[in-house]
Amino acid sequence: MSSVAVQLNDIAKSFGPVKALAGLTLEIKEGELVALLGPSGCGKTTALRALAGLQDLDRGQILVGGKDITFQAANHRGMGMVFQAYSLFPHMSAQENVEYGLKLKAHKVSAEDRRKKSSELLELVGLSTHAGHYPHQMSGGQQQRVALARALAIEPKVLLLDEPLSALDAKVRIQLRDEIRRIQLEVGTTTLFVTHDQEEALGIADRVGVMRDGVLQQIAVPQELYDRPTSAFVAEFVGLTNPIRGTVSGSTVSILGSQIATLPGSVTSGEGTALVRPESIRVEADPSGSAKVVTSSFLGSVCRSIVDLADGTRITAQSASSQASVLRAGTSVRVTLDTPAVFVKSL
Amino acid sequence: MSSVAVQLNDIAKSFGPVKALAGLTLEIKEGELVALLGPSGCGKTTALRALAGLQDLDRGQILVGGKDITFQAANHRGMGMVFQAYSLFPHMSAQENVEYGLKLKAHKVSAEDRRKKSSELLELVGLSTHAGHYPHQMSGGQQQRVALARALAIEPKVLLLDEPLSALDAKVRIQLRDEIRRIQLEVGTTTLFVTHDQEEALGIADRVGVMRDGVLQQIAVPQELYDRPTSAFVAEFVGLTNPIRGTVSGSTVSILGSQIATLPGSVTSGEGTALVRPESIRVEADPSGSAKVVTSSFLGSVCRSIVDLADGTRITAQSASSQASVLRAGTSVRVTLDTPAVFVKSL
Amino acid sequence: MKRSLGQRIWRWSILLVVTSYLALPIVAMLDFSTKVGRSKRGLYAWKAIFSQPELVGGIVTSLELAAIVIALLLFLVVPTVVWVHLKLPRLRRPLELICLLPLAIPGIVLVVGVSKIYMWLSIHWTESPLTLSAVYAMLILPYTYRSLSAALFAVDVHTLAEAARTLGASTSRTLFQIVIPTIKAGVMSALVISIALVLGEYTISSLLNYKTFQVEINLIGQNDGTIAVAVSLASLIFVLLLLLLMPTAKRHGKALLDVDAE
Amino acid sequence: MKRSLGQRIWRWSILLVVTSYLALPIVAMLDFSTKVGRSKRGLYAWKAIFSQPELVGGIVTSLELAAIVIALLLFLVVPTVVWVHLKLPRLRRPLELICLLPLAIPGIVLVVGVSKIYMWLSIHWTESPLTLSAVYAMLILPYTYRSLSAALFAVDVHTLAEAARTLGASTSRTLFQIVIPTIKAGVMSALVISIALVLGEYTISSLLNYKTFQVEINLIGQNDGTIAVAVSLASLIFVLLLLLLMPTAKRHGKALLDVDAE
Repeated sequence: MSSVAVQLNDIAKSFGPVKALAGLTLEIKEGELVALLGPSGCGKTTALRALAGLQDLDRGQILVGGKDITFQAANHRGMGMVFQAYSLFPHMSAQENVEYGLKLKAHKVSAEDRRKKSSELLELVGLSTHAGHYPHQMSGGQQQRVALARALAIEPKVLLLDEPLSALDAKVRIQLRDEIRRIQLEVGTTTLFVTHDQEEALGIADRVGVMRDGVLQQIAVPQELYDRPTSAFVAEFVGLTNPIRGTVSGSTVSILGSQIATLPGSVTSGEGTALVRPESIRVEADPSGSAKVVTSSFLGSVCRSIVDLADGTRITAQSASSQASVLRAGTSVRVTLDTPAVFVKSL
Repeated sequence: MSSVAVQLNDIAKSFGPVKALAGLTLEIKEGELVALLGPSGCGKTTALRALAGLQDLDRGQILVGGKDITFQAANHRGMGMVFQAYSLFPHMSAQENVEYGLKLKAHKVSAEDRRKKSSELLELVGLSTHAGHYPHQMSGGQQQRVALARALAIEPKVLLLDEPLSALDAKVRIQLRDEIRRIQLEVGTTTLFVTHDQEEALGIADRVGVMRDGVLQQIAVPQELYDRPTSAFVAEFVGLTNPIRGTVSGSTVSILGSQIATLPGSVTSGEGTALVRPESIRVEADPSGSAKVVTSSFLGSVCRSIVDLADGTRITAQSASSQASVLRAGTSVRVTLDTPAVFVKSL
Repeated sequence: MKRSLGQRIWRWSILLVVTSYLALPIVAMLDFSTKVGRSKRGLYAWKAIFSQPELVGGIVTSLELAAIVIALLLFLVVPTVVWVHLKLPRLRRPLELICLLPLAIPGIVLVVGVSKIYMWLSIHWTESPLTLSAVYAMLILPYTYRSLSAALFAVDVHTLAEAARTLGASTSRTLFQIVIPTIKAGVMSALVISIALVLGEYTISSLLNYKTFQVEINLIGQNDGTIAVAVSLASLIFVLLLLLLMPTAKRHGKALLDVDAE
Repeated sequence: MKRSLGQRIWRWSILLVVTSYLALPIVAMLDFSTKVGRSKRGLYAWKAIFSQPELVGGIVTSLELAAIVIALLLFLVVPTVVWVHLKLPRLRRPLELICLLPLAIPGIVLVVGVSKIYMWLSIHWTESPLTLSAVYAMLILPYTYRSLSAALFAVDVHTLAEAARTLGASTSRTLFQIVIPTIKAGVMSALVISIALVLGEYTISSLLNYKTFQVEINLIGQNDGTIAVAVSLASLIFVLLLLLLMPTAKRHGKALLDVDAE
């Protein structure tokens, strides 16, 4: 389980003046699901396409299972890929889509075995009753399930998922995310998942790599990435943050009357901007409090409040949804911090 | 603030055999933001389009400010509408788009006043530096901001928002949602917001109406809708729920060893399925506990765990993100409930 | 809102005028072809169609031409357009311009330009329909290019081709098993338009001395106008039926976004 | 992955063959029009163009025709197509078929069908280019309809029209201020193709005895083929320049979805 399945060694690619990949190095372990997370243009999709063989490189090396495949054609790589949307062959039924890759195998798979395999896979993705449906008869979520089954049918060395959920509705997105993870764990395929949605990346991956300008900023398990970012970019891109001014001395920062440890990479002295998570801010109704609630929105399982501090700083705090009725607009509140450590960037 | 601005009286519309609206009655108060929430085909968009004058009705009456406008043409209604996407005029700059409605006003607005007004509005939506940009030069989020400014420029009687965020990225979606609410409160325009995303509806609206099959199921302030649904449909559509079997007697249900009050509309006796929110389930590591964690995902500010109960029921629980490291797969846990009341539907 | 009756009448009458304007020639032809003498009516012209041996020869020649043009379309034009669309997007515009050229070249000029080659060919090689079909293959480009191009833009062919590649498909498999079936509607339109064009073309075949369907009709028309018009109308109806076979353009792409189409 | 050199050569040579096949008539025309006698070359034919008074008359007639056809296109065809697209989607298919009809009707048949009306018109009314332009307006439909229809499908015209309505725009303002500017590219294509067609049409104008540009060229060609070819080439170049003015189809619709186009 822990041998290296995929190695990207210093891969680079420019499109004209734009460096999509500027020397990316990444290892994915056997059976691991790694998510690449980043804003538009950070190079995450280019990296995935290079691994699929759909994008040539200017420099660097790609190894899968220890074998150099840098110059192998896409149709010989045996990668299963799921695209953002609309990638099912419109003139084939769900079953025919799933079987297509098997038909192309060098050593022929018999029609019976193909049928058996495609039925198994359609059942795995929960669509065994839709085998005869054509893409236009299926919802977006169902189409992506079939696309997943089709990619898995060829028993791929690596499963590549290119923003497979971004064209779907919120509810379907969450449901399918959990399902992809369940299937990936069940099948055990090494997987690279590319997304711009941080909740998606955190919720699905064993490790999440944050990319920016063609290089990896930080790669870590979700909780570490969220709790211990090594740069302001990662702290701000993964999750919400409140920029709050404070004074750093040594390895602690003084903000909102508390002394909080600073994370490695932070400013080490003088003034700085601490990046504090909304759920690290505790807001309690207190008639003598110097801060005031501007507005609170009830979001179901949590409540998010916008609060003006005494010095005019506007912050967002997140609390249990039961607080929504207490933290009404205009309420005087006391604001304290509840976090072991924060990242502090320069002003 | 509390006079009725919009009244939909028993409006109905069928498309062939499909009843899009089956007698919808709704009141919106002056300055209020009401969200209509529901799955595809529930009629929410038809209702909004009927109010805009873009959809004729089979029956019913529409009153705005006490005046019957049921048969008024769309271009005389003075409604500001923001569409799902791609509604900016591609051959006009942002500023020209915003000014277009003013140019059409019956009593002419001078070119100077138009320019002043459009500049104000572009500043309000945070795009004062983009006045000269054309739609194809702007991101999706920026385009929707301009569309909002354009709709507000005509000082509409009612602002109509038709899934304005559904084509946007997750981060932009949340940001623009908060901004729309801020602007709506600042301008004070009566607003109808249509969406299929429950978090969006809860986060933005004064009141949320849940629609199904062309009629209103329940309309209430967000917290009441979430905490005290009056039907299983509302409970399941708004937020996540775990179906857990229990025995009802009188107005309490016995589930997971607790006696919990049942909400009005619930089953009143015998066996039933209680719909329990993930955050109402408390999961604590306990070596003697009879339940087992299947998997936990860290989602940033919260942690979601899938837990198998002793009787094999699989439930989803939500806890503070700090629990993610404790609730690993395979951990024995004790599961208790922490909620004042639940909805119980028949088996 | 319910449209007022006046508005409805106004709108439908515009449509009626446009339609009848277009239907006029057909009605006139039907009228002309069923006239016998000054004031009597009869179907003798329609019956006479089948007693013209040259006409049958002309029909066979035209159908041969159509078959060759179809083959050229399927195995030369379609792969070229697809390949430029997918692999050489920068050449899309030049190709579009090139394909529109035949529209701007009147038949006579085309004939002047190619007649020497044709003379050379007819002396040294053969005068088979193959040579005329080469000119026709050029003539159909303005119409077929648009159909194919529209079909290629309507679906995300690029993603489909990449999906096929990752599943192990070679370039030719991707083209013939995935891309062409996907743009079937566009290919069918192109085919139907090409057939209509080949069956309806007169100027060039006449100038190059080919005895095609239309040339024969014209010859008959010089002797008996009524039969010629009857044959023309028959061919027109045949082409109309062909056009009815043509698939309509569908919008695959948008389905996923129509969250609340209701 | 980098393409091998062999593959590249193969691909470019196909393109070269297709292009040269299409360029052949033009080269042949250039060759022919610069020949003087058996083996000498010169530009006398090109200079002679301007000493033909009938030719100037033909050019004027053809340009008048083009102007009228453009007006008909803008104020009759475009509004009809837009209105059917937006308000009567069920009539899209019938309209498409109707618009393709002229393609299937060879010129001669069209002339037989309408010649009686024309005779009546020329006796009772006038023989101005207006009457011929009515036939041309019909002829351009197969080409213009596709351009307009493709442009209407490329953007979400429906939403744009509704946005304009809610902002207070009347139907005509919506059409002329919003819809037509939005499909400008399609309208421009339709215009250019129409002009090319009107300037290049020979059969019908010749049969109906109109002295258009192509008819005059043909007359000159009967006396001096070299001048005729020179004029044809000149007109071809003019039309080519027109085609270069034609905007390319862009895909507005997809931009918002391209989250990570990179």
